[in-house]
Amino acid sequence: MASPTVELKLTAKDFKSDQEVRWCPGCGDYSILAAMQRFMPELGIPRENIVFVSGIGCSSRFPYYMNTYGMHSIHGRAPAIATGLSVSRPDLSVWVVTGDGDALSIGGNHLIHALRRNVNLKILLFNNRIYGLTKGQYSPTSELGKITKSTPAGSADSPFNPISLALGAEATFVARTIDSDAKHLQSVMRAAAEHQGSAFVEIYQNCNIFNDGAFELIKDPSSRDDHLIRLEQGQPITFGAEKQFSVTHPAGSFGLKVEEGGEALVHDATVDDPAYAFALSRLSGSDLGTTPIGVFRNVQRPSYDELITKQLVDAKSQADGTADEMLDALLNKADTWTIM
Amino acid sequence: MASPTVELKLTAKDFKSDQEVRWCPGCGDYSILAAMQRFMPELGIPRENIVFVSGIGCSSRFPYYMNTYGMHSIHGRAPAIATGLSVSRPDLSVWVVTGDGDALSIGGNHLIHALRRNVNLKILLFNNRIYGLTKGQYSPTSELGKITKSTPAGSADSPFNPISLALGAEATFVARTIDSDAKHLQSVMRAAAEHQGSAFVEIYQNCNIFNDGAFELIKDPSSRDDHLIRLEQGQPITFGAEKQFSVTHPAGSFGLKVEEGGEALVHDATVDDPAYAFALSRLSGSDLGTTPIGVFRNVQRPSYDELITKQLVDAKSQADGTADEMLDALLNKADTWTIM
Amino acid sequence: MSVSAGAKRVEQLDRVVIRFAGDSGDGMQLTGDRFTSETAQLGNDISTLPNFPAEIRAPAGTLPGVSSFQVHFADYDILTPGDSPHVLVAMNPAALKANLSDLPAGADIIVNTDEFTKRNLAKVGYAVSPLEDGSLAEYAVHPVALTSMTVGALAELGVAKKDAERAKNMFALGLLSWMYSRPFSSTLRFLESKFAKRPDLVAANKAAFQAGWNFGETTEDFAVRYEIKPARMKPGTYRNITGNQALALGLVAASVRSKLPLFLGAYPITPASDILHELSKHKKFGITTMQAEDEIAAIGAALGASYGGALGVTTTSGPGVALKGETISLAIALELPLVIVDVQRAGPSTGMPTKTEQADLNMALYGRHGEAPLAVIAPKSPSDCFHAAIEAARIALKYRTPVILLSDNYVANGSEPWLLPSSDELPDISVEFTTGANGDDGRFLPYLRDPETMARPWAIPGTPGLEHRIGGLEKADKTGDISYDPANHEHMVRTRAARIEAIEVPELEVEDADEHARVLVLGWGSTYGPIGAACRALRQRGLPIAQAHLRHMAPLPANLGEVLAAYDKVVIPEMNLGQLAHVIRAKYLVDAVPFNQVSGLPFTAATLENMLEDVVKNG
Amino acid sequence: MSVSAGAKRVEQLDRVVIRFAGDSGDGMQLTGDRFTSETAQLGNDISTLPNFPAEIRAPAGTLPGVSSFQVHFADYDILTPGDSPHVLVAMNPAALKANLSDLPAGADIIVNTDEFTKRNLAKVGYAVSPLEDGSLAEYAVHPVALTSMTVGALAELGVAKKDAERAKNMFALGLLSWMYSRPFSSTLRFLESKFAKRPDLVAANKAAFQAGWNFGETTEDFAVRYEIKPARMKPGTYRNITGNQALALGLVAASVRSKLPLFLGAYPITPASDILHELSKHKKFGITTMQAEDEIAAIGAALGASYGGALGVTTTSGPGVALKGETISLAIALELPLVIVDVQRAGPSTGMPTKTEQADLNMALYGRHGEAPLAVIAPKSPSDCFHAAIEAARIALKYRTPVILLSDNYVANGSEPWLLPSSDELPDISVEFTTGANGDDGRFLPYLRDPETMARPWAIPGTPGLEHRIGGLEKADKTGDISYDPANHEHMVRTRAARIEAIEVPELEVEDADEHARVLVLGWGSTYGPIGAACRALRQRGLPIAQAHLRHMAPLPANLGEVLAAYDKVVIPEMNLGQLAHVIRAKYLVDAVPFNQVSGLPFTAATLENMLEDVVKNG
Ligand SMILES: Cc1ncc(C[n+]2csc(CCOP(=O)(O)OP(=O)(O)O)c2C)c(N)n1
Ligand SMILES: Cc1ncc(C[n+]2csc(CCOP(=O)(O)OP(=O)(O)O)c2C)c(N)n1
Ligand code: SF4
Ligand code: SF4
Ligand SMILES: [Mg+2]
Ligand SMILES: [Mg+2]
Repeated sequence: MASPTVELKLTAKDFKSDQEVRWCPGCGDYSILAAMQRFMPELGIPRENIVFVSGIGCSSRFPYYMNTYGMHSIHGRAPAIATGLSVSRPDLSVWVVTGDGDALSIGGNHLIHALRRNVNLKILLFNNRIYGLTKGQYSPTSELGKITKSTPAGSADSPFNPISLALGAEATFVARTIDSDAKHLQSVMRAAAEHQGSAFVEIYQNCNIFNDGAFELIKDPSSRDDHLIRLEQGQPITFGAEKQFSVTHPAGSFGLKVEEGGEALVHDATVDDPAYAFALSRLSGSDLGTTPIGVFRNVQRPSYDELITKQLVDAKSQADGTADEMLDALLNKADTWTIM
Repeated sequence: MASPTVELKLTAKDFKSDQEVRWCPGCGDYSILAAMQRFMPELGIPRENIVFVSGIGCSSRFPYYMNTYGMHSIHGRAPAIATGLSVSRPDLSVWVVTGDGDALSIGGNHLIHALRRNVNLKILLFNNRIYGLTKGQYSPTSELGKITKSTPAGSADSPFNPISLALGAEATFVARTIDSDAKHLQSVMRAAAEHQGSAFVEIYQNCNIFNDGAFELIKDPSSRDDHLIRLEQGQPITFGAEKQFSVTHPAGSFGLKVEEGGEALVHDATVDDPAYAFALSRLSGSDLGTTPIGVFRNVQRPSYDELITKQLVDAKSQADGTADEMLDALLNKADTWTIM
Repeated sequence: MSVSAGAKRVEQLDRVVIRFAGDSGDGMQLTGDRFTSETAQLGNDISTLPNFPAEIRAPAGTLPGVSSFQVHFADYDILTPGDSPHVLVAMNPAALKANLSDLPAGADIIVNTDEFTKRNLAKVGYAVSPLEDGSLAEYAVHPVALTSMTVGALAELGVAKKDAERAKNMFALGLLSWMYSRPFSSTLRFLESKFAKRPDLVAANKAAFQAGWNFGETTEDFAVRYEIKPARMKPGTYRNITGNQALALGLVAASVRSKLPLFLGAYPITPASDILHELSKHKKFGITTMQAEDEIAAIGAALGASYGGALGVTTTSGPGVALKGETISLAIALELPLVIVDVQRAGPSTGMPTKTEQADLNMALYGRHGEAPLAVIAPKSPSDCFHAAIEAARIALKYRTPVILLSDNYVANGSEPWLLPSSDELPDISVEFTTGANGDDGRFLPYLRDPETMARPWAIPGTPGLEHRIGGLEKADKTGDISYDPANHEHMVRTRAARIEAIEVPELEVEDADEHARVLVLGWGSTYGPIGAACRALRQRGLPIAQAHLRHMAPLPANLGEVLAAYDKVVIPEMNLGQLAHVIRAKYLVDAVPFNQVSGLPFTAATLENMLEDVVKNG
Repeated sequence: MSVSAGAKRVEQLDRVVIRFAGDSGDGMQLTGDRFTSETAQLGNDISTLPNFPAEIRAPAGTLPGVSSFQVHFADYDILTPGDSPHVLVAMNPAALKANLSDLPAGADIIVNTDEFTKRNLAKVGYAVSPLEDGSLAEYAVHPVALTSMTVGALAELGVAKKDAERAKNMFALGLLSWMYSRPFSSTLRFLESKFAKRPDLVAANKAAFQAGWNFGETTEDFAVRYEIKPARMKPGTYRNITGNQALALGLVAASVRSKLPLFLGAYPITPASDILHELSKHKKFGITTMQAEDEIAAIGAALGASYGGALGVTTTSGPGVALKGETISLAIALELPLVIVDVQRAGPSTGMPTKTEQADLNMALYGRHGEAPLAVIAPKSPSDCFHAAIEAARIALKYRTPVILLSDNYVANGSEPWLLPSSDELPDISVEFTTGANGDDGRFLPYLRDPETMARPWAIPGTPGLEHRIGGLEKADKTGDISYDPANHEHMVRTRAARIEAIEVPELEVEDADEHARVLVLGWGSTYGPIGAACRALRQRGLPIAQAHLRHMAPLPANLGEVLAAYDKVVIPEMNLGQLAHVIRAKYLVDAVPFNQVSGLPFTAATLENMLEDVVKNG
């Protein structure tokens, strides 16, 4: 974000809008909102320079609750709208809030294009593996065979792995976090905000009405230690109550393995080749067996905004007169003739 | 494809339609068409059970020239249309022909969804890294900085790597081939046809009018040996005039390396973890430096069509009467009351 | 369960409107549904209207969280769910506040006093309880401690307090069932099956119901019981049905009666999703439902299936149709059957997804590039959705054209009794695929038309010898080859228009009881109920009026011009800013007067009655 | 280069129509362009019409591969590129065959005999050469061995044979330039700059041009040279310009005159892509162009930019607009400025992408769900695209609304002389962003309207204190909060309609030379030229007729009703099946008679003249 970091004395409360929050009681969205409102002051950006753009879905109501600028747009199109805003206003900090249906079903194309372009957007995908707002149909992240209102005999399509998809789309920053862990949420928001270019963050979010407990395995204190892997830059990837499990990279293999006591790989999100992050993303499918959270990939590549801005600045430096003068010159730049 | 393989005495000529072919003289599309017409008889499927569905673009004129059933649909939507056809008609062999703009720009979402669903489609993406039909704008596979009609100052968005994208979208079969190599084209078509589920094939295709020579490095006899890597199942990955270059997998790395004389990796497209194919896909970017062609990935996963058909068959096996009787029963399946 | 016969005074009524209102979590939809079902068993005519909050679960006790269900029942045939309730059941202060303005003076209000706590009152901005400040003086208020009485009644059953409290809606249902002398065996059966896995809850809910019934029986506050005689309805077997259910069943029937597999491509959207849900249950009819990645893919897949010989259908609401325009245009060029269902909601943009409107007519008629005509039809009531779906499929199949079916939230979620047809009364809408060449020289001409229907052959993949290619570029007449010939394009554009105009649709019928009306009220789609009710009321008051209702908006019935010409004045009420009126005025140059309401709510009969009275009296 | 003055007979003409036709590879567009430019230097009035093949490069020598360019020039002001050419330059048999039917008897045909080989003749189905079988008897055929003479003339220059052959179009241009006494210095300059990096080609093309000129001068076949006097045109500086160029420059001007950065989100599509190409060259004006992944993203990005305070624009053709409907509807709900350019082409579906049509008017007016009104305007000629673009931006910015600008392939690719305005004559269309609270209590009310324009405040991100949220759900009046209130929705729907109706647009002007016409011909958009030419011809023949041309289709000019009422008969010619006529009939109940042509080609003046003559004479 290009905004100057000014000294501001903002608190979480400053980021609460006057709108009554209307998610179902118990919805995971509440904790994400709270984490965001707590994180925002850290950004050091005046509220008026922050914009939240969302699509449609329960998650997409998010902007109403942030006392910043915001647009609750239409289903799936937030990345496109935010791209136009971000490119034309590099002084703003633009955040996209979206759901698994909004981002990966109807909006899949805009998402992958924003990522390959590396538009300076912070994209938060609230993944509850269900369509909340339309009351419980399966989504592109629902498990194969899932029984929902629209699939009484079980769904027949394998889900996306959002992290793999983002990596396949050339994303420069890819992370995952979870609604129930406020500290982790904020740490990932922080890393995303610091990244120049597109930051894609998948947030596991519980929809207690239509898909309750989807992430229990990695939330429940009795199971989470054995299933949740916290990625930390420069640290060996281990997990388990006693850190007894290691994520290892067997020789000759391209994938990763989980072993008790093996030699743990040291996490480095900054390696240029996305093959490593991709391998990490395959550690868990929809079963959540061994689920990494944290920053998978964080590399630098010029953002679309930067490159476009540079072209504009270069061109403008060739301006040779007032706008009106240049316009007159442009209109006359052709074979002309004069009638007296 | 579920169609019964009957003994048919078809030749390439049988697959030529009566329509005059209208690509520019010298266009790479001609050789792909010729290869397809030569390959088709091998399929052993009667012409009437073969359908080509395309979007819009030069490449998308393909169906007109095949003497099979065909639909030249609208821009980007061929995978969606073909999905409905394939799912509802498992007896057909359905091929999608699309371009880099058609498939990856406007149609990106349908493409990745067809792949994750593993719909039984053979998808041929003619990648000429340009918009041919609209006369030369850059496409999502054009090199960064490319100067085209719509980007006189150079494009600012990094391209997709179609193979990486397909892998990120959970594709089960991913291959690449090249317009100028008829034999290779046909071998890849064959492998794609044999695959149950979505087969995604990127075909490098020369647009001699708007992007001539885009793939010269791997076509020109003087350079191709040093840049083109032919993947062969079960074979070490080597290339160069003297096979002097090896693709190696350095210990501890997730990516691949090209070395003179190193220990060549043995290619295996059937490994379940897509991380290997993904690593392969990163061997070349838009520079074509070291470009693998052949089948990157070829694994089995139930196709969407199969799963849906099974649900239908299971449900139909519970049919308990004629359709009319079942309809009457359905209408009456509620709290009813009778007025005399 | 034993319920005493009761000894209270019994009064006869001809009709009653009851509204159950409570918090989203209070189960008001279910309560209303059950009351409706009981009422149906009695043979009353019925019409219902649910009203959902927009949020999944808005915060408890707030105004946006109020959910209600209105049921109108009578001993004669009725046309609407009623303008204003005679009885309001208000489960909390929010429910009272949100609904009070709809009540006429004298209405009964049954309130759950347990919820009238300081906190709950404050949530909706009541400083003082309206039960105490005299503000409800003009109503007959019945304060009932619904929650605590329910909990009390279940004390012995040992269910958890939360479960006991939840059963309070059954207490309310019991009370109302008693008041209106409803038979309740279907409700008991329903509870048994709903909670089949939780016998404790079956017992609790039954007990709550009985407690409510008994309360009515014993308390002084309810001095009278009411009876509403069965309506005189056509003999036959009935069920109560919502428009979305009927539409889904109509599509099943269309598949059966066309002998074609149905393929539904859909993307969820309120208020159309239920059609997808319902159809996905009927795979044994050979029905495939695909939840696509978006609306464009949904119609694309349906079109692909149609191309392959299925009955391709896509269901959505306005924002979805806005996305499908390009593909509809392709379907028009391809001349393939396709049914596009638009369950309209209030727009523009996201609008008010749970509210009704008829503002997509323009888009249905004109919302595509180029000259892209198609057929448009609209059902007039919940049960009519069944027949409209079959009619849409008939036209699509016979004439090889996309058909847009314009339902709306009002008919989609409203319900009414439906005289069940038997399958053999339904039309046979099967068509033949082409299997042989049709050209002189043994060639296959995919755009050679049937002289009667102007439809082109439907030759599906798999048919040997008819291999051909179609597409969205302009096609040469007969051969279907690509053509840029100006005369051919002119011919094809006019032919596409003419073939839609040539679709045979039934003549428009006019209801003109006295045959001396000078004013015609013309409607379309879901306004049929309120317009009919208004006309009936006027006629009962001796004011002559004629009513005609369009089911086919494209093509329009052949006799429409004649019908319009027969009246001095034509009034067109619509839930939009005058879209049908515009078409009628343009086509017939009749100075039709639009009467528009775009509030997200259906017309009340009273609104229309007032307006029409004015027109009839003052011209 | 020296060109002899010539000694042939010189004849004066008042106007000439020339069509250059050849294979796609023959450079006919360039040849036509150059001839036009030379002609412009002479001060003739000009109108041109290119005709591209649909394929990039259809097989050489085939009918679909024919590319042509027609130029009409005269010593008076003209309105169309001419109905039928006086001169056809046919570079091969296909070009002859494809264009012959447009020629009147007596027309000159210059053919390149070198291309009339057996093979080439066979390709287009000529068994015998038409040059030999007498079938061209009614024309003045000039057989010229264009290719070989060019090659011969360049023999000494040592250029490759292929390059020499390619220069044959310059030979043709030289010959025609001689025939019509055109000044050629601009062409020589052009060649120098076009081939700046290939001096050999500069020399070759110049030599070919001179050879052609000399050939005219010397050969017997061309006995006469023609002169066409300059037209009497308004004094000033002119350039020749196509509609797409003018539209792009108009958008640049709109950016300059609004002092807002222009953001174009576009996805390439014929025939709109050139606007994207042109605008992408003008970054120094602060213009950003983004080639988006599809049309939805393109308009989305433009809307996002508008939200951020830019002049958001998206350019496309019909299929693209069909995809943008949902986002346009959002823009209507958000009440943000947005310009949507639709360069219409023949539909439906993919249709005929390189042909013209006016069939997207309905979609522009009605192609969205819900009541979703916006402003619609259309340019009447190539140069008018410049002013229409500014007018679209003016309305969008001032009234905070999406505006659809309906150009079409005919004006987009046609050209005419354009009297260059100077920037200070252009309107100042700047508007103010809102920077402070507007509510009584220091609150910011994003939907509090300007009492005059009914526009809401445009408070862009970055403005301290005005943080607010907007969206597609229905908004409460003034506050913009989400609202499901029925009365509010009714108010907002009617307000959105009223605010479009309230946009100030100029009164409709009527051209009625004699002021006693009884017939009014009403047009819109690109039909202005042929309608005007037809009216002029009628008047010259003493038949009175009035012409009015709509630039604003929504809202319509306030005086339109009055204008219509003043005539006995109103005729509406359109390149569609009567879309404007439908609107006029509905709104004014005037029995306007549609006259429609949907062939992909513009009306000829003669077609309209015949039709109008009939109406004027027979009523
Ligand atoms: C064009 C369009 N299609 C469909 C819808 C209906 N719709 C609203 S939200 C939604 C999906 C919501 O799922 P998700 O994105 O996962 O968000 P969640 O509610 O789960 O947070 C759908 C299908 C719509 N509003 N617009
Ligand atoms: C909805 C829509 N948008 C845009 C177009 C214009 N268009 C036609 S083909 C094409 C891109 C062609 O590029 P590609 O898919 O790479 O195919 P190629 O011509 O290179 O084979 C575009 C933008 C269209 N026909 N329809
Ligand atoms: S439906 Fe699910 S996602 Fe939506 S608000 Fe309720 S709990 Fe949250
Ligand atoms: S423009 Fe390019 S891709 Fe298209 S036909 Fe010509 S050479 Fe082939
Ligand atoms: Mg979700
Ligand atoms: Mg391409």
